[in-house]
Amino acid sequence: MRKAMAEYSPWWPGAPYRLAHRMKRNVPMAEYSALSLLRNALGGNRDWAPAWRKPEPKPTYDVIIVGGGGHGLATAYYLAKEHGITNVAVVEKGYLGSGNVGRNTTIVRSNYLLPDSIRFYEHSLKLWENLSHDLNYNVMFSQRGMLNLAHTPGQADDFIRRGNAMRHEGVDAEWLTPAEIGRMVPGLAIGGSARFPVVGGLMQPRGGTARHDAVAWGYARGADRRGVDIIENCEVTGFLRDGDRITGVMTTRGEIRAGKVGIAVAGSTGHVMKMAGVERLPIESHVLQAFVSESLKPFIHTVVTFGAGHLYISQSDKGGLVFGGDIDGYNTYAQRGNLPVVEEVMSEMVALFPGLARVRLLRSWGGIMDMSMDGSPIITRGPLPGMYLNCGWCYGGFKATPASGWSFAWTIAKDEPHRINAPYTLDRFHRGAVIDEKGQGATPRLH
Amino acid sequence: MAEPLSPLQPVWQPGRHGNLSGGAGVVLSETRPASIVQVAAWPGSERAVIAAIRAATGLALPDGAGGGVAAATKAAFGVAPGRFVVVDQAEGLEGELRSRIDAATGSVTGLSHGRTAIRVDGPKAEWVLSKLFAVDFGLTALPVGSGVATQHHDVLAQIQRTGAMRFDLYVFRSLSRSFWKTLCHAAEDVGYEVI
Amino acid sequence: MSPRRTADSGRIDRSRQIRFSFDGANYSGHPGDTLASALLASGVSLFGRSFKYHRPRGVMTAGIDEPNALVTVLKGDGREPNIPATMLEIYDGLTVVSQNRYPSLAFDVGAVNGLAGKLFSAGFYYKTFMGPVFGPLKGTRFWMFCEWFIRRAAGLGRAGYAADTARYERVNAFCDVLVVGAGPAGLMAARAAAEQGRRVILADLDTRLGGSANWSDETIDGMAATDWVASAIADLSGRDNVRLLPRTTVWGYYDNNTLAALERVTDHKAKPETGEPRHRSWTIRAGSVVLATGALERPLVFPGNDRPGVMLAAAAERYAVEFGVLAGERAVLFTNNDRAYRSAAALARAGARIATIVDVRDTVSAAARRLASECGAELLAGRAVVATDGRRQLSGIAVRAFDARSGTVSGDARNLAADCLLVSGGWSPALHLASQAGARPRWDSGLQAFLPPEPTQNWIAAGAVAGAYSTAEVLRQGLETGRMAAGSADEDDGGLPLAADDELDPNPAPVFEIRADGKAFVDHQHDVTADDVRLAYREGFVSVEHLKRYTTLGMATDQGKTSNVPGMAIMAAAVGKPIEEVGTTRFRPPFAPVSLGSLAAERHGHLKPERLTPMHDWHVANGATMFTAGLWFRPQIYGLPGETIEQAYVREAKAVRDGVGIVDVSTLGKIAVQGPDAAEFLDRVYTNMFSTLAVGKARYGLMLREDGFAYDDGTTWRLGETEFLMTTTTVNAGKVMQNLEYCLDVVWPDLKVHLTSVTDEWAGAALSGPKARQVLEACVTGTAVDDATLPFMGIVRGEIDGVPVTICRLSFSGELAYEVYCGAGHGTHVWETLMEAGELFGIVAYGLEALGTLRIEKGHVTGAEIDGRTTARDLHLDWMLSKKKPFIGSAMMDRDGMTGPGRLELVGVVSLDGRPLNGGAHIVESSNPAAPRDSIGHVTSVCYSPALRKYISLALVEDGKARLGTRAFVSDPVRKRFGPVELVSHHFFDPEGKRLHG
Amino acid sequence: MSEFTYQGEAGRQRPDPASTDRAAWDAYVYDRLNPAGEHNELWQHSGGCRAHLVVTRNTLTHVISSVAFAREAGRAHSAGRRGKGARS
Repeated sequence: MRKAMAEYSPWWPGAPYRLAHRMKRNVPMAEYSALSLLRNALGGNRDWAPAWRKPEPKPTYDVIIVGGGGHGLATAYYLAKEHGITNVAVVEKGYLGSGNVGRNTTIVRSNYLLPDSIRFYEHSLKLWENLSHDLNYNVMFSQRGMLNLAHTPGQADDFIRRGNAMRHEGVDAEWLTPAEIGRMVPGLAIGGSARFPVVGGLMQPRGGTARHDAVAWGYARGADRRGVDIIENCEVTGFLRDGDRITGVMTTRGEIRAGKVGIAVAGSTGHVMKMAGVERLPIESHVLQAFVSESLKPFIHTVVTFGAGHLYISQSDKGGLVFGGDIDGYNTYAQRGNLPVVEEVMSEMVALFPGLARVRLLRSWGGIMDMSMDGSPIITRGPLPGMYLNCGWCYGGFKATPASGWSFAWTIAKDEPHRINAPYTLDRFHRGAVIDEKGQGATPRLH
Repeated sequence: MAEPLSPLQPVWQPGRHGNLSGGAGVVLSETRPASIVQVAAWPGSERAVIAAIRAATGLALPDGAGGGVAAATKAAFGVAPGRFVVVDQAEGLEGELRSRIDAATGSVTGLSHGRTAIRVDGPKAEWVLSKLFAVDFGLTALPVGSGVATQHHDVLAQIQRTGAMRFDLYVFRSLSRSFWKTLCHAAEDVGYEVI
Repeated sequence: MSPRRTADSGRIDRSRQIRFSFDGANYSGHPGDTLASALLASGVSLFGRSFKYHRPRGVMTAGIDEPNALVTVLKGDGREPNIPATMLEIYDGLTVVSQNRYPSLAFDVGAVNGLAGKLFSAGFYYKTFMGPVFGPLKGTRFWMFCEWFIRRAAGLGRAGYAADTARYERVNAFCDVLVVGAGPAGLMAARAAAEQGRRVILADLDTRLGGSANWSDETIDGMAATDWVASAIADLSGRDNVRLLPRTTVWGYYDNNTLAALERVTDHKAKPETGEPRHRSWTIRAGSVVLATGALERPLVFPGNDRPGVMLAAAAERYAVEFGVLAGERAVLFTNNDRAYRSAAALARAGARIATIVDVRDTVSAAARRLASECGAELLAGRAVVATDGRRQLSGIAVRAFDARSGTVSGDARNLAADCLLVSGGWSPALHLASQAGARPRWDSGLQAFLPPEPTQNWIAAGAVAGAYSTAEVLRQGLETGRMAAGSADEDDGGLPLAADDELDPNPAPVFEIRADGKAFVDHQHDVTADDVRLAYREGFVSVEHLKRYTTLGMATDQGKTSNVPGMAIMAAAVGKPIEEVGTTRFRPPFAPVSLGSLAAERHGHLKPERLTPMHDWHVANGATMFTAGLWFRPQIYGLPGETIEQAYVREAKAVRDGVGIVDVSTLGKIAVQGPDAAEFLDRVYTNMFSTLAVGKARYGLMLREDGFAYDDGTTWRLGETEFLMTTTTVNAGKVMQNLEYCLDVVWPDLKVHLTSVTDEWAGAALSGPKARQVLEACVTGTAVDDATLPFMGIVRGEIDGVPVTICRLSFSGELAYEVYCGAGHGTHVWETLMEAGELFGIVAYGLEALGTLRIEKGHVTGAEIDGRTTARDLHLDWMLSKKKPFIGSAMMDRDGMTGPGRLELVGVVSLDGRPLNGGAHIVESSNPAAPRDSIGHVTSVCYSPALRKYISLALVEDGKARLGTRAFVSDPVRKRFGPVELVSHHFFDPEGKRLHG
Repeated sequence: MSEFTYQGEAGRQRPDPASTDRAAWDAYVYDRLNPAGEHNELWQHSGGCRAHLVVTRNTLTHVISSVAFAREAGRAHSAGRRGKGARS
């Protein structure tokens, strides 16, 4: 035991702080810390309580959040924490976190081009930086850096423009030379015979990865501890209405009423909104595949993206390389993709890291993306009275989880958007005030 | 006028290559037809266009998608609804066709320079092409004379089966050198001869 | 010969020795051996270390389901980690090392983790490592500090950084019937389908086709099972319509009955033949599929069940019968079912001593008892193994009374000596592919197993995967499904080989775990214990998906092949519900890990083709530095020795303004637009009018997207009444073509217009500069090129050295300029002729940098400015927006968000400090370089202007038009550049365009 | 690169080119049907004959129930429209 402690002794310095923190707030046993872990271990781990309750739905709440994924749970958490609104239900059709929060490549960053995007995602990144403490749940946010590789001088200028945009918004961004990149990312095909030599890279040192499931579980536990009812296996089958106004939801576990109903079901937005009579939205549902290799000893230490294709890669703490590429590029609600994208992603992977050809793909899965018409999300009141809509996350939902929940909670609580989500309206499309990071216009598969 | 320059010239290495333990599985060559012409019909004028092709070349195209016909120095095959590729080793085909097809009937587009014609011939032709194209090269699925438009990743290719074991490929000139290298690479395991 | 090697059983070639090394020690085996069988034969028991606790582990299985015995294969500089020793065929010179141990396999310091096992319970990461809330380790720092150690302790094998030089390839196959699995069911199905004349592919992941018949003692059709296999294979391989694929794992079932398979072509060879790939990736499009994927034996969960020497019963049987290796010399069988007795009997026949059979059931069938007595084994019914002993090798076990109904142990422990414990907990059909292409698998409470679901694609299951138990039933299913898949209605039993029906009870006792003191492993590789599963339950992670994610059960390289069902059963017991109510198993591709190289196939080492212009070789031969634009290679500069890039392009650009230069413009997208409605079509897609364009004239055109933003630009030439040649920018060529095709097919299907890409048909050279006409005059025949014959935007046809050319007078540089097009095959010849003709006038070839410089001086926009977010107005192109007709984007281009204040508008920028400007720099009105803020725009294109003798750029700046003549700063914190600039008109040079007309 | 390129929902009605009905244009450019189930959509055989196809495909199962050339479908449709116009 002592030897094990020595190897991992660094967790001890934290314990007193956690203890003091707990005593001050007088929260019961459920607080997690190195100390509680040790005490429980000695007791055979028999005293751990459920991370969240499994309550029966009440007939009425102040707010119902449809969707027990990262965004819905974060919304409930911040409604309770920031706005004191605790009479809240989160209804989830399956198990908690069964959507994209558990199906992504876990990347967290705020390295965007357009000021509206930078401000929103930077707000998110700041929340991430304190999230484990805030939730008393280790979401394993590892700020190992986010590196975008550039392969032509023109691309380098584009990336530097983005880096400069970030710097002008007070966000960290650095330019790395090929030599610096070579030292940071061993095994990378930098130059020489490489078809797409690396001419440089934009680094956001504060970017990184987090443990995706832990984010859902941490928010769930945090919301639950503040009184929010999290109701799993409760599928919404329709909306309760008073005229135009949404007054609650019909579910497989009965009718539930509320003054406000927030929808946070990215991936199922079209399906759920259809029940509310909204047939058309500026969204298509697409599948994005993600991949994990077999577990390896540490191979790559930052998050890296390939600029001559579409590939992003990092390594999980368990050792699997986690990576992904483009969406399959067609409307679907099936959480599985097809071979051409698998082959494209692997081809880019070995082009970038020619040594990985002998490493093996272990698992693949698909998540359904709300691809919007400009590649940016929607966080807004409406489109019906009593309803609030959070959707259109394209690929970018995971890193946005804290700010999405935070700003959606604000919008629901105050009936107006916060400054950071004010641009993300539904009517921006009609006004022509799109937030189009890629400049591709209304072709969702290209965002 | 000088002979047109082949894009394959620097990578064209005549001789036998690869694993020749079973002989050369395929023979690879550039057929360099002087005329490669695309003819496209308007909806309803397909028969008139087929008739014009017959008048200009003597090749009788069958009706229907992907149908085609190959003779010694000439060939024609469908590549899309109402679109045909017509090939002649001799010059002057574009003019012949233009004189027979007016704008009301269809359009004629010269592609003699824009496409590189590559022939894959031999008992392992299906095998080698199967490595590059998601096409059923079985003789019943793709009978002699018929054609198909397909791609190998970024390289679009129009392929006509001109014999039981012979295929003529038409690829974009700018990509043909790269494609040729890929094709040779794919043929190494069965051995190939470049002529 | 080693004592573990049997005298004569097995399908190995004892006449030949193969030498290989494991962790530096030399061993030998025989052709036909796997690494696992050869090492077992050499008496090796310790193969690897587990993931979390670094516990010593041996071989548990004989196949693809192996969780423990993972090794790294070294080949040259290449490393291939995490290969199951059970799937690795040995060859001379094979070099293998064990993994996840330091400093050695026998002594691994990581094993101390095992002492703190309870602390490392499931989910322990989430509960700690948060660190202090203030101080130097606040935020994420403390976690990242801990993570550094955790990452190094975790992970299995080490991947290599050296490039893999192996060859990979893909084959696209088409067949009527694909049969997956070449056991008795698969062989029957393949034969039945082949007899119907169908094209058949039969794939099996093992080296030897035949599946369980390779280690069966049964007779089929009156002969030994192995002989029957040999005759079936001989029959199949003699047919033209059958392709046999051994060593081929079908791993993915995708849409439209497309299946993905990996063939390990040369992994078993010291050196591949010329052209032979290491792996071949098969994409198989099948009319119908017979899934004859068999079943996987699963272990029982009990304390100490991971000790080296504990092995699945059928695996031990397979080692004995197929490989001629005894897993131990004194073996005990521990089972909950009858089938495992046959394994014991097989081992006994091969020469092993089966001391004892421990069966959790208190009553055992007569047939099983007969087998027990055949082995000479003592049968302990109603007992269970509760502990194992030994350090790196099993030495003994403890047995106690067990009540299968309540799952409780009682009474005193009896200790038995054993060096091998065969374990069988029943069988799980290998329904991975069925699940990928099916609905929810269903639970069979008799077989205690999930059976294949309803198909959502065109497949049928046959044999053990479908729950068939006896060989007779397996063969019957094979025949029937083979015929069904072939579309035959034949019901005649004629082809059915005879096999004895089985007397053994197919149903195991519903026992998955023996609860007693000590770590009992469910997922061996990831060290997930039964207690971890129960902890997950206590913490509310009850859903099967939560269980997996919280404990990592089933997430290891074996993907839970041996652990999924036991894990679910333990969860079900904790919840107090039947298994089928707790959940089901769903599988996604791949069935087993697939090399990344095989999926890249021929693109490994060659991701994208090189796209070359007709003059490419000339550029390279004449000193051009090439760079890529999409797939294209284009000359950047033609540098002279010692020149910097800037010096080169300045020299080239100056030569154009002073005399004449030539540049390759063959990469411009070129689309033939033909048909009676061609002019009308162009009017609709361009913002300006083309129907009024005279034949023999060209016009510059602008396209918008439907949403009203600027899309692409270029010149379009009217070559005839119904024929146009459209040019697009190089990068947008493909997109524009696709968009125009969409318009014709979908939006205006009535228009008679054909589009054909002719980018590659024409070589294009642009000749620019005051002396350009003189060069043409010196070499063009068949036409005059004077102002009257060839005015600005005019087109003529002529010849250059006998080659027909089309010449259009248009200019991107602001100089008198022409684009000369000829058939691509003549491109180099025409180019060289122009160079020769221009020699007298000091012609220089110029690259893209000079091209860019010339156009920036003129304020012409390209992709950096038409970036998908700018409007025609932003770019000063509103003069091109026709008011006489609607066009794509016209209805949407005037929306508030696109016209209001705050738009980024095109301006020119002049550096005031004499230092270069950089693309991607931002523009600020005033700022502290140390704390950049309040960007008002950014620099898009930059150059040193030889004409102005200044560093200039184009930029997009907020309300830029209103800022002309004002001062600002470039702010480029990323490159640490800050300096004063002036915002000016984008028309830097010759704004009146006088030079255009010579 | 895939042989077929998805080109979005089929049957979106482009307003008359000269129309200034902004709501109709907004709907055409930005709003999409996005059903969980049968979906009419366009695919281009971009890696082959370049034609657009109208495909009915189930977005939950990916099962395709019908395929037709878009140009023929479109021409039939506009012929129908014209025909109706002529009668009325």
